[in-house]
Amino acid sequence: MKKKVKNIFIEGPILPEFIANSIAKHQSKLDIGAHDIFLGQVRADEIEGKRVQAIDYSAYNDMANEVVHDIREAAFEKFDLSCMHIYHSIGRVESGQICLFVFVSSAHRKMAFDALRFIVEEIKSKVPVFGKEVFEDESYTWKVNK
Amino acid sequence: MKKKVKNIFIEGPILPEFIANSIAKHQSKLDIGAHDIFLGQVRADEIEGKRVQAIDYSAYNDMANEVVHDIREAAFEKFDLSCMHIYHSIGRVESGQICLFVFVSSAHRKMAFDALRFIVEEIKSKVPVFGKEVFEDESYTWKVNK
Amino acid sequence: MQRIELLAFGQTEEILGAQSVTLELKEDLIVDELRAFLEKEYSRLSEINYSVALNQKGVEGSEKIKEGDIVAILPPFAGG
Amino acid sequence: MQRIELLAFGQTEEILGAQSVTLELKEDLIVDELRAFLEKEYSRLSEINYSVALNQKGVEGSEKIKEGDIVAILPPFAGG
Repeated sequence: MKKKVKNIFIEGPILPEFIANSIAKHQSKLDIGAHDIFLGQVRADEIEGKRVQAIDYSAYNDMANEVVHDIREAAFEKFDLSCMHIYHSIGRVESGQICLFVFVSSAHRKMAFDALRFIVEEIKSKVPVFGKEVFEDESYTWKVNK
Repeated sequence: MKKKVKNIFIEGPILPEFIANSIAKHQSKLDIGAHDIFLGQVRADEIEGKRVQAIDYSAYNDMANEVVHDIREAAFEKFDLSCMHIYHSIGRVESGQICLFVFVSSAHRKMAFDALRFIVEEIKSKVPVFGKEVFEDESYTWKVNK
Repeated sequence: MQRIELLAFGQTEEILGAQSVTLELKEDLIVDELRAFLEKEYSRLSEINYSVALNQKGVEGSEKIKEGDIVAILPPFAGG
Repeated sequence: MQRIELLAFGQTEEILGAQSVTLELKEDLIVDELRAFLEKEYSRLSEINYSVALNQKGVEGSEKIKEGDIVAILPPFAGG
């Protein structure tokens, strides 16, 4: 039976309190020895003389959730993990705020390190999330992942 | 001039709120694009039929802080990082609680991933921190890092 | 002929001027033919590196499009 | 002869029965000689994989110990 596809999207920025909460929930899991967390933060890049004020994220939601579901399954297959959580912002996220939160937990650190890196690279390259980099004067450009 | 040696030690467990606070403080750093965080959590391992209830950490504090200082300098030398924070518990940490918090930030994810791994491995192998694994019946054994 | 519902997002939505358009296309159309058709209709599309998804999966140019497929044109990904 | 202050931690502290002991040792002693001396006095030390630090730096067995050095015997590390 196929597992339920989760919704990864959170409206607006991902708050530090949300992350703290997520960490706290793992304190009852007594087989975990290592957590590894990746946070993507919006940079105030300067592009042709203008500074990025925010990124306005949109997505092909259904496909994005399906793709993340597949990444999750692949990661659980490849790595010996206790837990995995993936969240991405949708809508406007100001520079300095967090837009991506990936959280893996394992008995030992090696698995956590390897898994986190795999998942983040997969998300960056395969998940249909789109970003409009909005400048201070509200003009914009479209972001492209490298 | 040599930079000031910081104190990495926190009495008791490292709390999720402390981590959230640390993340929040970085929202004013607009050149950061990627944060990578490692958390060590005390496992309730079973050793010869008894379950670990807590680890009681002690350290050669002055040397530990010096060694971490050197690891920090080496990491800043090797990797292009914006920020780096390292905290370790001292005293009793119950299973499920966090005893190590390493936090690196960079413009791009690759540097953050590479640096975090380097720092965590260095800490595990070089920093004179000692752990008494205390069982439910208050008997204990001495922990050895692999 | 077959009727195709085409979804667009972000920059492709901006170029099409709509979140979705309905197209009348020949049967057994392959993805590369769809791309050529779209780039003629919406010339700015040829300037961006967009990809095509059928039923929420990224596909190659040789894939056939069938009646009832959900077709999406996706601008470059920018997640994270 | 020289007087050395020896620090112990965790399991080495437990074996010595003290956080620090003062030893009267010959001059120009090297670390390996200190280890042999300690393992004779405290036989349980030879059962654990302890290391020696001089002035807060880990050192090899051939290193000389000088009057005034801070000498520490460190049980296996367990950080993280």
